[in-house]
Amino acid sequence: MNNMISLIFITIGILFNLLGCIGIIRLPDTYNRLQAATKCVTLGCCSILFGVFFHFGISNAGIKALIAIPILFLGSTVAAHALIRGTYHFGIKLGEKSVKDDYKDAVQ
Amino acid sequence: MRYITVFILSLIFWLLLTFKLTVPNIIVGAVASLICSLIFTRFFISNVYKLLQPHRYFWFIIYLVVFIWECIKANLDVAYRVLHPAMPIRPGIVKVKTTLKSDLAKTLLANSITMTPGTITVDIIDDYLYIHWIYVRSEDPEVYTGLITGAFEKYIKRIIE
Amino acid sequence: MTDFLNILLYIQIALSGICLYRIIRGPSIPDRMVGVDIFGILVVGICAIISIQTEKSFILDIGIAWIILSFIGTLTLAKYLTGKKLNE
Amino acid sequence: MKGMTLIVKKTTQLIAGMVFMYGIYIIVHGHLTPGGGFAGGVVIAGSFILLILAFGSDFLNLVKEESGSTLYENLAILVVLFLAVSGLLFGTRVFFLNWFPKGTVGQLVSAGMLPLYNIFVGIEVAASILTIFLALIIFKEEISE
Repeated sequence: MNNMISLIFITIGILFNLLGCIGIIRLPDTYNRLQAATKCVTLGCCSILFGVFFHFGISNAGIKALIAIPILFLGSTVAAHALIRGTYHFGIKLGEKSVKDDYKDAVQ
Repeated sequence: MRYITVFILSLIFWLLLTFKLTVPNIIVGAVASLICSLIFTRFFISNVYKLLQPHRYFWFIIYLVVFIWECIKANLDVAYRVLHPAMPIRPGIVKVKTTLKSDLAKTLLANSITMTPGTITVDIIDDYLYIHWIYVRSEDPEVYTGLITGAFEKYIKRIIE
Repeated sequence: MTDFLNILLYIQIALSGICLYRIIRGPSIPDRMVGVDIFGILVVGICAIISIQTEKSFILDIGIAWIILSFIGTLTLAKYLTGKKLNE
Repeated sequence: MKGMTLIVKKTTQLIAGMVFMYGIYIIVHGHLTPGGGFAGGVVIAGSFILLILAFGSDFLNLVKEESGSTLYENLAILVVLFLAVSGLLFGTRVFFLNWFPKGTVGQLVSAGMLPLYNIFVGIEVAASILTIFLALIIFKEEISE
Protein backbone atom coordinates (compact mmCIF):
# COMPACT_ATOMS: atom_id res chain seq x y z
CA MET A 1 0.00 0.00 0.00
CA ASN A 2 2.74 2.41 0.99
CA ASN A 3 4.65 1.46 -2.12
CA MET A 4 1.68 2.37 -4.32
CA ILE A 5 1.30 5.81 -2.65
CA SER A 6 5.00 6.55 -3.01
CA LEU A 7 4.94 5.47 -6.67
CA ILE A 8 1.98 7.79 -7.36
CA PHE A 9 3.78 10.76 -5.72
CA ILE A 10 6.95 10.07 -7.72
CA THR A 11 5.00 9.87 -10.99
CA ILE A 12 3.27 13.20 -10.30
CA GLY A 13 6.64 14.76 -9.52
CA ILE A 14 8.16 13.55 -12.77
CA LEU A 15 5.19 14.92 -14.72
CA PHE A 16 5.75 18.37 -13.16
CA ASN A 17 9.46 18.12 -13.98
CA LEU A 18 8.56 17.31 -17.59
CA LEU A 19 6.32 20.41 -17.81
CA GLY A 20 9.10 22.59 -16.39
CA CYS A 21 11.61 21.30 -18.91
CA ILE A 22 9.18 21.89 -21.80
CA GLY A 23 8.83 25.44 -20.47
CA ILE A 24 12.60 25.88 -20.54
CA ILE A 25 12.66 24.97 -24.23
CA ARG A 26 9.51 26.73 -25.49
CA LEU A 27 9.14 30.09 -23.71
CA PRO A 28 10.60 33.10 -25.51
CA ASP A 29 12.77 35.09 -23.06
CA THR A 30 14.85 34.59 -19.91
CA TYR A 31 12.35 35.91 -17.37
CA ASN A 32 9.51 33.64 -18.52
CA ARG A 33 11.83 30.62 -18.67
CA LEU A 34 12.85 31.25 -15.07
CA GLN A 35 9.17 31.51 -14.03
CA ALA A 36 8.15 28.17 -15.54
CA ALA A 37 11.26 26.27 -14.62
CA THR A 38 11.57 27.29 -10.97
CA LYS A 39 7.97 26.65 -9.95
CA CYS A 40 7.46 23.34 -11.74
CA VAL A 41 10.83 21.75 -11.01
CA THR A 42 10.82 22.75 -7.33
CA LEU A 43 7.36 21.34 -6.68
CA GLY A 44 8.23 18.23 -8.70
CA CYS A 45 11.34 17.46 -6.67
CA CYS A 46 9.47 18.13 -3.40
CA SER A 47 6.85 15.61 -4.53
CA ILE A 48 9.54 13.01 -5.31
CA LEU A 49 11.08 13.50 -1.84
CA PHE A 50 7.62 13.12 -0.28
CA GLY A 51 7.24 9.84 -2.14
CA VAL A 52 10.57 8.69 -0.70
CA PHE A 53 9.26 9.53 2.79
CA PHE A 54 6.19 7.34 2.20
CA HIS A 55 8.36 4.47 0.96
CA PHE A 56 10.67 4.38 4.00
CA GLY A 57 8.11 5.35 6.63
CA ILE A 58 9.26 6.98 9.87
CA SER A 59 12.86 5.85 9.94
CA ASN A 60 16.34 7.22 9.37
CA ALA A 61 15.95 7.71 5.64
CA GLY A 62 12.35 8.95 5.76
CA ILE A 63 13.11 11.76 8.23
CA LYS A 64 16.12 12.71 6.11
CA ALA A 65 13.86 13.12 3.08
CA LEU A 66 11.52 15.34 5.14
CA ILE A 67 14.46 17.54 6.21
CA ALA A 68 15.49 18.00 2.58
CA ILE A 69 12.12 19.58 1.63
CA PRO A 70 12.35 22.96 3.49
CA ILE A 71 16.01 23.38 2.53
CA LEU A 72 15.09 22.79 -1.13
CA PHE A 73 12.16 25.23 -0.92
CA LEU A 74 14.09 28.11 0.69
CA GLY A 75 17.14 27.55 -1.47
CA SER A 76 15.41 27.45 -4.82
CA THR A 77 13.07 30.41 -4.21
CA VAL A 78 15.90 32.65 -3.00
CA ALA A 79 18.13 31.51 -5.86
CA ALA A 80 15.40 32.36 -8.39
CA HIS A 81 14.94 35.82 -6.84
CA ALA A 82 18.68 36.56 -6.92
CA LEU A 83 18.99 35.25 -10.48
CA ILE A 84 16.13 37.34 -11.89
CA ARG A 85 17.46 40.51 -10.21
CA GLY A 86 20.91 39.80 -11.59
CA THR A 87 19.44 39.27 -15.06
CA TYR A 88 17.76 42.70 -14.96
CA HIS A 89 20.92 44.44 -13.78
CA PHE A 90 23.00 42.62 -16.43
CA GLY A 91 21.03 44.49 -19.09
CA ILE A 92 18.77 41.84 -20.65
CA LYS A 93 15.64 43.59 -21.99
CA LEU A 94 12.13 42.35 -21.26
CA GLY A 95 10.55 40.33 -24.08
CA GLU A 96 8.71 41.81 -27.06
CA LYS A 97 5.25 40.99 -25.74
CA SER A 98 5.66 42.78 -22.40
CA VAL A 99 3.26 45.56 -21.50
CA LYS A 100 4.53 47.25 -18.35
CA ASP A 101 7.89 48.01 -16.69
CA ASP A 102 7.76 49.83 -13.36
CA TYR A 103 11.23 48.72 -12.25
CA LYS A 104 13.03 50.92 -14.79
CA ASP A 105 12.54 54.08 -12.70
CA ALA A 106 13.74 52.42 -9.50
CA VAL A 107 17.06 51.29 -10.95
CA GLN A 108 18.18 54.78 -11.92
CA MET B 1 18.19 33.75 25.86
CA ARG B 2 19.07 33.86 22.16
CA TYR B 3 22.01 31.52 22.77
CA ILE B 4 19.71 28.97 24.42
CA THR B 5 17.21 29.17 21.54
CA VAL B 6 19.87 28.55 18.90
CA PHE B 7 21.32 25.69 21.00
CA ILE B 8 17.94 23.95 21.33
CA LEU B 9 17.05 24.41 17.66
CA SER B 10 20.37 22.97 16.45
CA LEU B 11 20.13 20.05 18.89
CA ILE B 12 16.67 19.22 17.50
CA PHE B 13 18.07 19.43 13.96
CA TRP B 14 20.92 17.07 14.91
CA LEU B 15 18.61 14.50 16.53
CA LEU B 16 16.29 14.52 13.50
CA LEU B 17 19.24 14.12 11.16
CA THR B 18 20.81 11.13 12.94
CA PHE B 19 17.57 9.66 14.38
CA LYS B 20 19.31 7.59 17.08
CA LEU B 21 18.86 8.05 20.83
CA THR B 22 22.13 6.67 22.21
CA VAL B 23 24.31 8.45 24.76
CA PRO B 24 27.43 9.08 22.55
CA ASN B 25 25.20 10.49 19.83
CA ILE B 26 23.57 12.99 22.20
CA ILE B 27 26.94 14.05 23.64
CA VAL B 28 28.44 14.65 20.19
CA GLY B 29 25.29 16.55 19.16
CA ALA B 30 25.44 18.75 22.26
CA VAL B 31 29.06 19.69 21.60
CA ALA B 32 28.30 20.46 17.94
CA SER B 33 25.27 22.62 18.89
CA LEU B 34 27.39 24.48 21.44
CA ILE B 35 29.94 25.40 18.74
CA CYS B 36 27.12 26.34 16.36
CA SER B 37 25.38 28.58 18.91
CA LEU B 38 28.67 30.30 19.81
CA ILE B 39 29.40 31.18 16.18
CA PHE B 40 25.99 31.82 14.63
CA THR B 41 23.90 33.47 17.36
CA ARG B 42 24.81 37.03 16.37
CA PHE B 43 23.46 36.37 12.86
CA PHE B 44 20.14 34.90 14.07
CA ILE B 45 16.79 36.76 14.23
CA SER B 46 16.68 39.14 17.21
CA ASN B 47 13.24 38.71 18.80
CA VAL B 48 13.04 35.08 19.90
CA TYR B 49 10.28 35.46 22.52
CA LYS B 50 7.67 35.17 19.77
CA LEU B 51 8.64 31.50 19.35
CA LEU B 52 6.98 30.74 22.71
CA GLN B 53 3.47 31.97 21.85
CA PRO B 54 1.32 29.01 20.73
CA HIS B 55 -1.34 30.84 18.69
CA ARG B 56 1.29 31.75 16.10
CA TYR B 57 1.82 28.04 15.35
CA PHE B 58 -1.93 27.62 14.82
CA TRP B 59 -1.99 30.38 12.19
CA PHE B 60 1.18 28.93 10.66
CA ILE B 61 -0.55 25.60 10.00
CA ILE B 62 -3.53 27.34 8.34
CA TYR B 63 -1.10 29.42 6.29
CA LEU B 64 0.69 26.23 5.22
CA VAL B 65 -2.55 24.71 3.88
CA VAL B 66 -3.40 27.87 1.92
CA PHE B 67 0.14 28.04 0.61
CA ILE B 68 0.21 24.44 -0.68
CA TRP B 69 -3.14 24.96 -2.44
CA GLU B 70 -1.86 28.15 -4.14
CA CYS B 71 1.32 26.33 -5.09
CA ILE B 72 -0.51 23.52 -6.88
CA LYS B 73 -2.66 26.13 -8.64
CA ALA B 74 0.52 27.88 -9.75
CA ASN B 75 1.82 24.73 -11.37
CA LEU B 76 -1.41 23.99 -13.24
CA ASP B 77 -1.44 27.62 -14.44
CA VAL B 78 2.10 27.40 -15.78
CA ALA B 79 1.33 24.03 -17.36
CA TYR B 80 -1.63 25.56 -19.23
CA ARG B 81 0.50 28.41 -20.55
CA VAL B 82 3.34 26.12 -21.62
CA LEU B 83 1.24 23.48 -23.37
CA HIS B 84 -1.14 25.89 -25.16
CA PRO B 85 -0.11 26.19 -28.84
CA ALA B 86 -0.45 29.99 -28.95
CA MET B 87 1.31 30.56 -25.55
CA PRO B 88 -0.98 33.20 -23.96
CA ILE B 89 1.64 35.27 -22.14
CA ARG B 90 1.59 39.01 -21.46
CA PRO B 91 4.55 39.69 -19.17
CA GLY B 92 5.41 42.85 -17.27
CA ILE B 93 6.88 44.20 -14.04
CA VAL B 94 4.42 45.80 -11.61
CA LYS B 95 4.95 47.73 -8.36
CA VAL B 96 3.02 46.68 -5.23
CA LYS B 97 2.82 48.41 -1.85
CA THR B 98 2.79 46.22 1.25
CA THR B 99 1.56 47.08 4.75
CA LEU B 100 3.88 44.69 6.60
CA LYS B 101 6.52 46.32 8.78
CA SER B 102 9.13 43.83 10.01
CA ASP B 103 11.91 42.48 7.80
CA LEU B 104 11.18 38.81 8.39
CA ALA B 105 7.53 39.27 7.42
CA LYS B 106 8.52 40.99 4.19
CA THR B 107 10.88 38.12 3.40
CA LEU B 108 8.18 35.50 4.02
CA LEU B 109 5.74 37.46 1.82
CA ALA B 110 8.30 37.71 -0.99
CA ASN B 111 9.05 33.99 -0.84
CA SER B 112 5.33 33.17 -0.93
CA ILE B 113 4.80 35.44 -3.92
CA THR B 114 7.60 33.68 -5.77
CA MET B 115 5.76 30.35 -5.53
CA THR B 116 2.24 31.62 -6.46
CA PRO B 117 0.69 31.68 -9.97
CA GLY B 118 2.86 33.47 -12.47
CA THR B 119 4.71 35.88 -10.19
CA ILE B 120 8.35 36.31 -9.12
CA THR B 121 9.72 39.00 -6.80
CA VAL B 122 12.40 41.01 -8.58
CA ASP B 123 13.39 43.50 -5.88
CA ILE B 124 12.28 44.97 -2.57
CA ILE B 125 12.87 48.65 -1.80
CA ASP B 126 11.46 49.97 1.50
CA ASP B 127 7.70 49.27 1.33
CA TYR B 128 7.48 48.51 -2.37
CA LEU B 129 7.78 45.08 -3.98
CA TYR B 130 8.65 44.86 -7.70
CA ILE B 131 7.04 41.79 -9.21
CA HIS B 132 7.45 40.14 -12.60
CA TRP B 133 4.07 38.83 -13.74
CA ILE B 134 3.66 36.36 -16.61
CA TYR B 135 0.12 37.53 -17.49
CA VAL B 136 -0.77 41.10 -16.42
CA ARG B 137 -4.52 40.87 -15.77
CA SER B 138 -5.25 44.56 -15.20
CA GLU B 139 -3.50 47.94 -15.28
CA ASP B 140 -5.17 49.31 -12.13
CA PRO B 141 -2.84 49.38 -9.07
CA GLU B 142 -5.51 48.57 -6.49
CA VAL B 143 -6.83 45.57 -8.40
CA TYR B 144 -3.49 43.90 -8.89
CA THR B 145 -2.34 44.63 -5.35
CA GLY B 146 -5.38 42.69 -4.12
CA LEU B 147 -4.76 39.89 -6.60
CA ILE B 148 -1.11 39.38 -5.68
CA THR B 149 -0.76 39.95 -1.95
CA GLY B 150 -4.34 39.54 -0.75
CA ALA B 151 -4.19 35.81 -0.10
CA PHE B 152 -1.18 35.85 2.21
CA GLU B 153 -0.88 39.22 3.91
CA LYS B 154 -3.44 38.70 6.66
CA TYR B 155 -2.03 35.33 7.69
CA ILE B 156 1.56 36.56 7.75
CA LYS B 157 0.50 39.56 9.85
CA ARG B 158 -0.95 37.16 12.41
CA ILE B 159 2.05 34.83 12.35
CA ILE B 160 4.88 37.30 12.77
CA GLU B 161 3.66 40.71 13.91
CA MET C 1 7.38 -2.13 -9.70
CA THR C 2 11.15 -1.97 -10.13
CA ASP C 3 10.78 -1.86 -13.92
CA PHE C 4 8.45 1.12 -13.63
CA LEU C 5 10.89 2.83 -11.27
CA ASN C 6 13.66 2.21 -13.81
CA ILE C 7 11.61 3.91 -16.52
CA LEU C 8 10.99 6.91 -14.25
CA LEU C 9 14.74 7.15 -13.53
CA TYR C 10 15.57 7.17 -17.24
CA ILE C 11 12.95 9.90 -17.85
CA GLN C 12 14.51 12.04 -15.10
CA ILE C 13 17.99 11.60 -16.59
CA ALA C 14 16.65 12.58 -20.02
CA LEU C 15 15.12 15.74 -18.50
CA SER C 16 18.52 16.83 -17.20
CA GLY C 17 19.74 16.29 -20.76
CA ILE C 18 17.21 18.93 -21.86
CA CYS C 19 18.77 21.34 -19.35
CA LEU C 20 22.17 20.62 -20.91
CA TYR C 21 20.69 21.63 -24.29
CA ARG C 22 19.68 25.00 -22.81
CA ILE C 23 23.15 25.41 -21.27
CA ILE C 24 24.89 24.77 -24.60
CA ARG C 25 22.53 26.68 -26.92
CA GLY C 26 21.44 29.57 -24.64
CA PRO C 27 21.73 32.84 -26.53
CA SER C 28 22.84 34.90 -23.52
CA ILE C 29 24.78 34.31 -20.29
CA PRO C 30 21.73 34.45 -17.92
CA ASP C 31 20.02 31.73 -19.97
CA ARG C 32 22.93 29.41 -19.30
CA MET C 33 22.80 30.21 -15.60
CA VAL C 34 19.09 29.32 -15.47
CA GLY C 35 20.03 25.99 -17.01
CA VAL C 36 22.70 25.35 -14.38
CA ASP C 37 20.26 26.17 -11.55
CA ILE C 38 17.54 23.84 -12.81
CA PHE C 39 20.11 21.09 -13.47
CA GLY C 40 21.16 21.24 -9.81
CA ILE C 41 17.59 20.74 -8.63
CA LEU C 42 16.96 17.82 -11.01
CA VAL C 43 20.00 15.91 -9.74
CA VAL C 44 18.40 15.83 -6.27
CA GLY C 45 15.44 13.98 -7.77
CA ILE C 46 17.80 11.45 -9.36
CA CYS C 47 19.48 10.86 -5.96
CA ALA C 48 16.08 10.31 -4.31
CA ILE C 49 14.96 7.71 -6.87
CA ILE C 50 18.28 5.81 -6.65
CA SER C 51 17.94 5.73 -2.85
CA ILE C 52 14.64 3.88 -3.25
CA GLN C 53 16.11 1.39 -5.72
CA THR C 54 19.11 0.48 -3.58
CA GLU C 55 17.35 0.81 -0.16
CA LYS C 56 20.36 2.76 1.18
CA SER C 57 19.82 5.96 3.16
CA PHE C 58 23.21 7.58 2.59
CA ILE C 59 22.39 8.53 -1.01
CA LEU C 60 19.94 11.09 0.44
CA ASP C 61 22.95 12.61 2.26
CA ILE C 62 24.53 13.27 -1.13
CA GLY C 63 21.26 14.88 -2.26
CA ILE C 64 21.13 17.34 0.66
CA ALA C 65 24.80 18.29 0.20
CA TRP C 66 24.07 18.85 -3.50
CA ILE C 67 21.17 21.21 -2.69
CA ILE C 68 23.38 23.31 -0.39
CA LEU C 69 26.33 23.55 -2.76
CA SER C 70 24.12 24.35 -5.75
CA PHE C 71 22.40 27.13 -3.74
CA ILE C 72 25.78 28.69 -2.91
CA GLY C 73 26.91 28.39 -6.53
CA THR C 74 23.77 30.07 -7.89
CA LEU C 75 24.10 32.95 -5.41
CA THR C 76 27.69 33.48 -6.53
CA LEU C 77 26.67 33.52 -10.20
CA ALA C 78 23.83 35.97 -9.45
CA LYS C 79 26.21 38.26 -7.60
CA TYR C 80 28.53 38.19 -10.61
CA LEU C 81 25.60 39.18 -12.87
CA THR C 82 24.74 42.29 -10.83
CA GLY C 83 28.23 43.62 -11.52
CA LYS C 84 29.26 44.11 -7.90
CA LYS C 85 32.56 42.99 -6.47
CA LEU C 86 32.55 40.10 -4.00
CA ASN C 87 33.25 42.25 -0.95
CA GLU C 88 30.44 44.77 -1.28
CA MET D 1 23.61 49.23 0.74
CA LYS D 2 26.20 46.56 1.24
CA GLY D 3 25.58 43.00 0.23
CA MET D 4 22.56 41.59 -1.58
CA THR D 5 18.84 42.31 -1.04
CA LEU D 6 16.84 41.95 2.18
CA ILE D 7 15.37 38.61 1.14
CA VAL D 8 18.75 36.97 0.68
CA LYS D 9 20.02 38.39 3.98
CA LYS D 10 17.13 37.14 6.10
CA THR D 11 17.08 33.68 4.50
CA THR D 12 20.83 33.37 4.93
CA GLN D 13 20.46 34.08 8.65
CA LEU D 14 18.05 31.18 8.93
CA ILE D 15 19.96 28.68 6.76
CA ALA D 16 23.63 29.23 7.72
CA GLY D 17 23.32 27.42 11.06
CA MET D 18 21.69 24.43 9.39
CA VAL D 19 24.49 24.22 6.81
CA PHE D 20 27.11 24.29 9.60
CA MET D 21 25.40 21.48 11.54
CA TYR D 22 25.14 19.43 8.35
CA GLY D 23 28.88 19.80 7.73
CA ILE D 24 29.62 18.58 11.26
CA TYR D 25 27.28 15.61 10.65
CA ILE D 26 29.19 14.60 7.51
CA ILE D 27 32.55 14.89 9.29
CA VAL D 28 31.59 12.95 12.44
CA HIS D 29 29.93 10.11 10.52
CA GLY D 30 32.85 9.90 8.08
CA HIS D 31 33.78 6.33 9.02
CA LEU D 32 30.20 5.03 8.65
CA THR D 33 28.90 6.76 5.49
CA PRO D 34 30.50 8.28 2.37
CA GLY D 35 31.91 11.73 2.96
CA GLY D 36 34.42 12.38 5.69
CA GLY D 37 36.89 15.13 6.37
CA PHE D 38 37.21 16.71 2.96
CA ALA D 39 33.52 16.81 1.97
CA GLY D 40 32.37 18.04 5.38
CA GLY D 41 35.07 20.69 5.44
CA VAL D 42 33.85 22.03 2.10
CA VAL D 43 30.27 22.28 3.43
CA ILE D 44 31.43 24.08 6.60
CA ALA D 45 33.43 26.56 4.51
CA GLY D 46 30.26 26.97 2.43
CA SER D 47 28.33 28.27 5.44
CA PHE D 48 30.87 31.07 5.95
CA ILE D 49 31.03 31.80 2.21
CA LEU D 50 27.22 32.15 2.26
CA LEU D 51 27.45 34.80 4.99
CA ILE D 52 30.21 36.66 3.12
CA LEU D 53 28.16 36.64 -0.11
CA ALA D 54 25.03 37.95 1.58
CA PHE D 55 26.50 40.59 3.89
CA GLY D 56 29.82 41.62 2.34
CA SER D 57 33.23 40.55 3.56
CA ASP D 58 33.62 43.23 6.24
CA PHE D 59 30.85 41.54 8.18
CA LEU D 60 33.02 38.72 9.53
CA ASN D 61 36.00 41.03 10.32
CA LEU D 62 38.28 38.53 8.61
CA VAL D 63 39.83 40.57 5.82
CA LYS D 64 41.83 42.83 8.09
CA GLU D 65 43.32 39.95 10.04
CA GLU D 66 43.43 37.08 7.59
CA SER D 67 45.83 35.37 10.03
CA GLY D 68 42.73 33.97 11.84
CA SER D 69 41.84 31.25 9.35
CA THR D 70 45.50 30.62 8.49
CA LEU D 71 46.20 29.97 12.18
CA TYR D 72 43.43 27.35 12.44
CA GLU D 73 44.66 25.66 9.28
CA ASN D 74 48.24 25.34 10.51
CA LEU D 75 47.20 24.15 13.97
CA ALA D 76 44.93 21.46 12.51
CA ILE D 77 47.56 20.06 10.16
CA LEU D 78 50.04 20.06 13.09
CA VAL D 79 47.61 17.97 15.19
CA VAL D 80 47.18 15.50 12.31
CA LEU D 81 50.96 15.12 12.12
CA PHE D 82 51.19 14.55 15.89
CA LEU D 83 48.50 11.85 15.68
CA ALA D 84 50.43 10.17 12.89
CA VAL D 85 53.71 10.33 14.81
CA SER D 86 52.03 8.86 17.89
CA GLY D 87 51.85 5.59 15.98
CA LEU D 88 55.66 5.54 16.13
CA LEU D 89 55.67 5.81 19.92
CA PHE D 90 53.07 3.18 20.88
CA GLY D 91 52.65 -0.42 19.81
CA THR D 92 54.60 -1.60 16.79
CA ARG D 93 56.59 1.28 15.37
CA VAL D 94 54.57 2.23 12.24
CA PHE D 95 53.68 5.68 10.89
CA PHE D 96 49.86 6.30 10.90
CA LEU D 97 49.35 3.26 13.18
CA ASN D 98 45.77 2.79 14.47
CA TRP D 99 46.60 1.93 18.08
CA PHE D 100 43.28 2.95 19.72
CA PRO D 101 40.71 0.28 20.78
CA LYS D 102 38.52 -0.42 17.76
CA GLY D 103 35.01 -0.81 19.24
CA THR D 104 32.14 -2.54 17.47
CA VAL D 105 31.34 -2.00 13.80
CA GLY D 106 28.52 0.44 13.04
CA GLN D 107 28.56 2.46 16.28
CA LEU D 108 29.35 6.17 16.37
CA VAL D 109 32.41 5.77 18.61
CA SER D 110 34.43 3.06 16.86
CA ALA D 111 37.21 2.53 14.30
CA GLY D 112 39.98 3.71 16.62
CA MET D 113 41.69 6.90 15.47
CA LEU D 114 39.89 7.41 12.16
CA PRO D 115 37.27 9.86 13.57
CA LEU D 116 40.07 11.99 15.06
CA TYR D 117 41.83 12.16 11.69
CA ASN D 118 38.50 13.04 10.06
CA ILE D 119 37.77 15.88 12.49
CA PHE D 120 41.14 17.58 12.17
CA VAL D 121 41.31 17.11 8.39
CA GLY D 122 37.83 18.71 8.29
CA ILE D 123 39.00 21.77 10.25
CA GLU D 124 42.05 22.05 8.02
CA VAL D 125 40.06 21.89 4.76
CA ALA D 126 37.43 24.38 5.96
CA ALA D 127 40.04 26.92 7.08
CA SER D 128 42.13 26.59 3.92
CA ILE D 129 39.15 26.94 1.54
CA LEU D 130 38.01 30.03 3.45
CA THR D 131 41.56 31.40 3.19
CA ILE D 132 41.59 30.79 -0.57
CA PHE D 133 38.22 32.59 -0.93
CA LEU D 134 39.38 35.62 1.09
CA ALA D 135 42.65 35.70 -0.85
CA LEU D 136 40.70 35.87 -4.13
CA ILE D 137 38.75 38.89 -2.82
CA ILE D 138 41.92 40.72 -1.72
CA PHE D 139 43.68 39.88 -4.98
CA LYS D 140 40.78 41.32 -7.01
CA GLU D 141 40.89 44.52 -4.94
CA GLU D 142 44.60 44.99 -5.69
CA ILE D 143 44.07 44.44 -9.43
CA SER D 144 41.37 47.08 -9.65
CA GLU D 145 43.35 49.80 -7.91
